[in-house]
Amino acid sequence: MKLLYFASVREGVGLSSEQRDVPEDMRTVGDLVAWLAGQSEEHASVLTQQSRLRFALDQNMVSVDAVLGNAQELAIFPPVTGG
Amino acid sequence: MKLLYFASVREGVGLSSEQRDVPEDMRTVGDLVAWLAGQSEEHASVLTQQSRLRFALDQNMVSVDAVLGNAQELAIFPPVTGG
Amino acid sequence: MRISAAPIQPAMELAPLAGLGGGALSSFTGIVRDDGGVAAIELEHYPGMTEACLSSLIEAATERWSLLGAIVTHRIGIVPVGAPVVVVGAASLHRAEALEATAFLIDRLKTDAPFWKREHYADGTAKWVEAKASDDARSNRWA
Amino acid sequence: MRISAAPIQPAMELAPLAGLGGGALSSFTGIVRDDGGVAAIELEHYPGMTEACLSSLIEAATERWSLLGAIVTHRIGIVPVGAPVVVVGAASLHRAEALEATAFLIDRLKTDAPFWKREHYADGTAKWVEAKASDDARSNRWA
Repeated sequence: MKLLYFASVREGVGLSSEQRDVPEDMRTVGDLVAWLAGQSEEHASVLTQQSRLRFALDQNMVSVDAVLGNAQELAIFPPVTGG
Repeated sequence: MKLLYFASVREGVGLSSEQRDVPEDMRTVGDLVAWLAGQSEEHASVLTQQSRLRFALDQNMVSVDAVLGNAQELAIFPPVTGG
Repeated sequence: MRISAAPIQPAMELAPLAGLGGGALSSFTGIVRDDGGVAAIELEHYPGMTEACLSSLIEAATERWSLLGAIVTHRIGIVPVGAPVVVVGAASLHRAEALEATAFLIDRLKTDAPFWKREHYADGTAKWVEAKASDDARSNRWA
Repeated sequence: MRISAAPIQPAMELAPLAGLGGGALSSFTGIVRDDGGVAAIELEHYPGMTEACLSSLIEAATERWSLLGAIVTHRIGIVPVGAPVVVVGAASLHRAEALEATAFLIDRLKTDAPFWKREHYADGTAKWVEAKASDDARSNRWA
């Protein structure tokens, strides 16, 4: 699965994107983010507090309990601040 | 007293302004407009239906029952349509 | 506040609001509508009262919202279809104030400022525009 | 809908809305605020999703109000204090629609569009801007 990181999340993880094979038993966005947080100290530094994060699945904003299904792309970022 | 007419009222009266000595017993705007309506056929043609008119006394919008007091200038016109 | 017998350019009227250090600039431009054969409108006004009225609208907006500045510019005379009749604008630190003040200024101008519009048609006839009850309703929202 | 890495001029972005035959053109411009030593902001975005999101905001506005047209233009990259970050505009026959659609577009853009702002200070430091709860509240008014 393609993972994208933006703004402070990108800086914390130290990557703007990565491709990862995701375990079969990951059902929701929250499951996947919790698993990602265990992949490195850098991931943990910004992915642990899920309530401070926002998510887009295949470029649509979703909540943390959204089902991954066949999505190809998950983006993880802080609340948006455009305009 | 100086009387000013605008838009369709100006066209009906046939004057944009006139100076008139006003009888002492005119108390309100409505009294004065009723008296003016009796001054000529042209005045009558547009000043009879007071509910279709709007008024400014010394350049402040007022209602038909406003007291004339020492005002120097009365403007009579249809509802405004700027913007 | 400006009353102009010459064509107005919204961007030029709004330019002074852009440099006030605020984060928000809101504006409304009223344009002569191509409405059933109208070729141009003609705007009559009440000199003296018009200026006082527009100034007091800006003052009222500035008292009601925290604004860095506000402008109202209104055409008089003959204005062809497609040309601006009025430009109102407001600048503020945050957007809510500028957006609301802009709506207030144009809504109140429509019912309070002594302007009268006559439509000139392509066939040479002309007709005074009637005031709309919906304008009174919108203006009264701010009372 | 346009995302621009180069400076934007509100009047040029709004020009296409002025010629649609409507009587009302409303707009909002967001400007980089001179806020406690900020020299510039830097805007990051999510390419692809940003364009889709802004297009769907315009579509939502057009379904909700009777509009002749609407535009959203947003800067990315480094934007200095005093320069426009975003311009939204709406054109309609009558003013209520353009005014409301403009407020809707900027309120929703603030909470829905994937942009992130970093403030750069005169002393060389930088800080990510925090989202505001008041933006969520304003956006939810349109739900």
